[in-house]
Amino acid sequence: MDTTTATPTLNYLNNGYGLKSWLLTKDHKRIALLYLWSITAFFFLGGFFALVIRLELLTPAADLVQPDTYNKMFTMHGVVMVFFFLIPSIPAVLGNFLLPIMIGAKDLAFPRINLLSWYIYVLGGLFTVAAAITGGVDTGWTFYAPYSTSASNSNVILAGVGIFITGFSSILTGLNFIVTVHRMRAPGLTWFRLPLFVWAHYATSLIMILGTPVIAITVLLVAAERGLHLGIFDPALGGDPILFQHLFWFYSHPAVYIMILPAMGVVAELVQAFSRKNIFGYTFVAFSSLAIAIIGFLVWGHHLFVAGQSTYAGLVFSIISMFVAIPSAVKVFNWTATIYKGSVSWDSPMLYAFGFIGLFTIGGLTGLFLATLGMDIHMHDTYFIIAHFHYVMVGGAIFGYLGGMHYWWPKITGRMYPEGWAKFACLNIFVGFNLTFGPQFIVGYLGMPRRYAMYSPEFQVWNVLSTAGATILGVGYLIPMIYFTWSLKNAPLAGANPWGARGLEWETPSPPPTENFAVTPVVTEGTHQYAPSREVGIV
Amino acid sequence: MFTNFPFFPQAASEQAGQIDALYFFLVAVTAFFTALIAILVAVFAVKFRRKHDTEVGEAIHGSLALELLWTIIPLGITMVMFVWGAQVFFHMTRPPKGAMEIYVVGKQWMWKAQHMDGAREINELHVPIGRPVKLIMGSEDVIHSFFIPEFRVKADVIPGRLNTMWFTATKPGRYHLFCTQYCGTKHSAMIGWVTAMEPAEYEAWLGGGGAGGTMADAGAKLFQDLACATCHLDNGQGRGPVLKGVYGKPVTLQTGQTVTVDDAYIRESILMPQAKVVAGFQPIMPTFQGLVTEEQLLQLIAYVKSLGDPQGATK
Amino acid sequence: MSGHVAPKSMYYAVFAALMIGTALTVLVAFYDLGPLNNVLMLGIAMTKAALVVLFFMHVRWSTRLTWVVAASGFVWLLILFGLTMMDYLSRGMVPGTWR
Amino acid sequence: MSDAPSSYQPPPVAIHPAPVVEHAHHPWLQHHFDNMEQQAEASTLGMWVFLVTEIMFFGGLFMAYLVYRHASPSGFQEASHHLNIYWGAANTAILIVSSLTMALAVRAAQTSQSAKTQVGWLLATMAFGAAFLGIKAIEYYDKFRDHIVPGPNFQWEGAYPKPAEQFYSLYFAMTGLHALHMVIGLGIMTVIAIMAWRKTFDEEYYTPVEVAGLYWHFVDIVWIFLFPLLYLIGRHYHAG
Repeated sequence: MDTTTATPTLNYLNNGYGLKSWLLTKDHKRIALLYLWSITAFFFLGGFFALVIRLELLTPAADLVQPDTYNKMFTMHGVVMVFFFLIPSIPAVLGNFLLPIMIGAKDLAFPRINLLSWYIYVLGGLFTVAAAITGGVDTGWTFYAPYSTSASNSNVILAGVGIFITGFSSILTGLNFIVTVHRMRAPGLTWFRLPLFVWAHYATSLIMILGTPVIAITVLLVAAERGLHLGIFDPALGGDPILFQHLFWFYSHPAVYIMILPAMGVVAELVQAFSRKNIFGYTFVAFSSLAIAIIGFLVWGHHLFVAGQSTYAGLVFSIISMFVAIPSAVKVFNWTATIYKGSVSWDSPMLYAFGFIGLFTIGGLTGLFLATLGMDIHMHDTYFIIAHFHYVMVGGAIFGYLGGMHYWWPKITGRMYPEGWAKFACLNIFVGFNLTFGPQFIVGYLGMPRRYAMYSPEFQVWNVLSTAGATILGVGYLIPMIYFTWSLKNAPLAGANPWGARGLEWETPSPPPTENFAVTPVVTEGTHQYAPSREVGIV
Repeated sequence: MFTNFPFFPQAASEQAGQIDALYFFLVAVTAFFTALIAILVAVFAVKFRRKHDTEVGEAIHGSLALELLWTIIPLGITMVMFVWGAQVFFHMTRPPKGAMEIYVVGKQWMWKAQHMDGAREINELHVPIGRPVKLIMGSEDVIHSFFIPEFRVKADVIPGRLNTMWFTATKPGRYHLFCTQYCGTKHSAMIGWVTAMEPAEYEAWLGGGGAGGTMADAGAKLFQDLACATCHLDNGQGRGPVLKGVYGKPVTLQTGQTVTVDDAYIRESILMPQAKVVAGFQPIMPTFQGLVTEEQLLQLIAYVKSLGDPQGATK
Repeated sequence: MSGHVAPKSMYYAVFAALMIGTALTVLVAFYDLGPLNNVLMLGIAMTKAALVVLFFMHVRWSTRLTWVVAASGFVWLLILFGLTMMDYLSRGMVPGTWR
Repeated sequence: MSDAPSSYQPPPVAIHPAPVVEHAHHPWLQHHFDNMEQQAEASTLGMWVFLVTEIMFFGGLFMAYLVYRHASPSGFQEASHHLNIYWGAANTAILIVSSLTMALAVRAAQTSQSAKTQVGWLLATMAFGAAFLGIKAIEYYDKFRDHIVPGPNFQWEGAYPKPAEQFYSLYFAMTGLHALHMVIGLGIMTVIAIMAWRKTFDEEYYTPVEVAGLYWHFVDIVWIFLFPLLYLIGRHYHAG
């Protein structure tokens, strides 16, 4: 490949330069970049809140910030990271950019709705930022009633409206993906030839459309209860706070699969591309995404084991929660088996994939502690939970997101990035991450409750380690920002297929033209076959 | 020992040993599979690393045998976790009969405990060792959660209803008491100490408190003050049901259903008298919602309970 | 473009059935039939909804995908109702506890 | 270090045919669809998926209804008794008629009938929708007059004031959200009617009418459930 060739004369980036050509674009690739900028802003906003939290927890007393401020910090950290970063991160950026290209379509089925969903996201974000600026919210991202409906005197309604609005952005994205996958696939691209990235996003979209409306109505009811004194959740008004928890977790548990499933899809692509080998057990990996999405809707009650839910309900939710582990385990084993007899390169995206597999394994297995009824009694609402879900959300979702950003960066921008720096940043993030959240498992079992501005002195040593790790982690996040920006002008051109990978997205120029493909391609085989087929076992 | 690097909380209750055993099993499973995956990934990544730029991997499509293997083995292991965890859970949610009862009320931001014989304490809880203790808990405002890490027990304290938990302390000492359900500004200050004492010491400590009489006495006074006694007569001629001897017994409702008179039912009947009316009576009792505090409710419950058991409720 | 065109008479027939269902459900509501009231009320409502979905919304002539999508909404609603009510209906079923 | 792209280029997974001269296509075909059929199927599927989210959206409220009715069946009956069953039944009938006219509007477009006929059915649908909202407004007014709007001014004479207030909380939340959907529906119908007037729709292209119809029928279905659950449960209730 001749890397000195200039970028193709017309691509989606140079097809119009004005502000209007971006803000009114219907091109899924440009919308993906609009999302990229906005979620990056929210990521660093959420990161700032995390920084304040970690610095405050350096000492047992509330000395850096008052408990009131601390409570607002962890609330805003959760709200921003969950609703404005993790949920839209991979689907709205990488999914938006790649899904149509991967299935050989010119765009998503509803380009205008796609743009609308970004504006809705921004509007919801503005509400939430307004809530943060005008005094903050102190309910925790879970908005548990009756604290949120009656006791808190912070900006619950404003933040709730922000989340309500943003929910529709998520719904519209999911709707667009589902219709696109069903109706826009290129000729020859059968369901079992689809890239696993597409399967994962399809499963994610199912959760988005089936779960998000329930959280929307729930936060709306919280706002109505605060504003109009409707008695829905507050016992003092005749309501039932457990009902809030049921409605909240009906969405918010599956929502964690919105965050992790797309990352699993990314990792499946990375493992195949950098082993130059088709996935081991394609159908099992594909269906495990659907299984996670569906079973994920049946397990929410494991958040209510100590909340006064009935004992029998606890049993049912516990055993179904165990079942979610099975498709997750199937995925991990299949990714591992894919590397076997591959041609493994150690490029930075693959390092993120290695990190993902290991950290997700820990995150997933520690989740079983919490699904185990007796164990959860002790661990519920301690730092063990914090550690567990950060292993899944950061070690899983963010590692997947960063791995994907590195893998597809040449496709998105047409340029490579400095590989040495990328490897360094990856290592930095891996070390910083483990140092931040590893100690929290221990301090959690010791009994340190979450959401504590002040804590007992015997927990301090672990908190100091955690804060030290967070500092390293924070630096690790900044490095890619710098070299990605630098690469836009200075890095070598990538060409259409810099990794020697297979898949439709590598058969169009980098950056792709606005129409993706001049003519709709006709797919002739599964998208990840590298070597001639050799039958071992079954497909 | 690692005094500066504590790894495990003390085990100071009968339950703690069960939880720890389960914990070590789960840690072992986690360590084994994490190591397995990490080693496999590392070995494959090194052994099969790319030798030249045009090399591709072998085409292997999969293996049904392996897929079944790594479906069934995790399924088996998780089922062990489920059954084991459920056993522990059942044990922990069912207080043994005859457990010593203590009433606890959570409010922003303190824990108030009331012993049956009237001793009261704030952000402190004194319990004897070697004897099951059942906490009957209510909240005056938002959801709190009562957590004693050294005992490995926890339960949410929910406004509008009562919740229970129980433990048997085994080791004398002072242990942390934390609120673990986020409840507002001073959530992290809603902490206290649980003191486990030798039974004799505990009796001595009790003797020092309880100036205002037993909880049932306080409840009896409220029963008069709130004019409950004008309808709930002992002779069966009143407009409300006789309460003597009713605790722990089933009663038939207007709807034909039967409920057992327990703490939760008494509480509901005081606050929502119309919800479950006893057969043969009119739904004329006014609600006492907003007129009695959570603590007074618990005193009234203790009083009704003492009527049901002439020997006294603490036995 | 081709879509199924149903005869006008069919629309009027479905309309008549919906009106009769409405009259019936109002009529039944005036009699105390115990639990049967709820069964009839919801049975009639579901029948009416099914008529609208199948005929007015053309699902009767749609692809299997449309059937699946339409059904999935109701299935997920049942998941929400079913698992939540499982909690409420089994409260206190373990002796000696209130949960 | 692999700053530079790999020299290995695997074979493509698809055939990329050479560009051909574009055929003339339907003026309403968007560029990213291959043909009208694909466009129509995508649009109807999109609306169905959206309706599924709507089911779940209302589902949260129905869930709350179920829990609170389970908690206080008599209280809900007593509260429901105060609603006017005749207004409710009339509104049910009105919505069913509007669904019929909507279905006929879609049929008129499907069969390439005149713009006048199409617009006629659409206007009829809108008229019945407006009538529904008018009756709803009268009912709401009655509730304000009788002080049974939840909040500090809520007054209830019966035996179950708390459950009654909860019932009316849900009543206003559910019917209010439903009415909002009706208002949105009227807005959509206005656009569709204007398009129809401009002779946009015929047997070749009638997707917007069909999709709007799906939405309208869905709103009707929600009411089909709201009516019995809110209005009918208290009819045979005798206080005391």
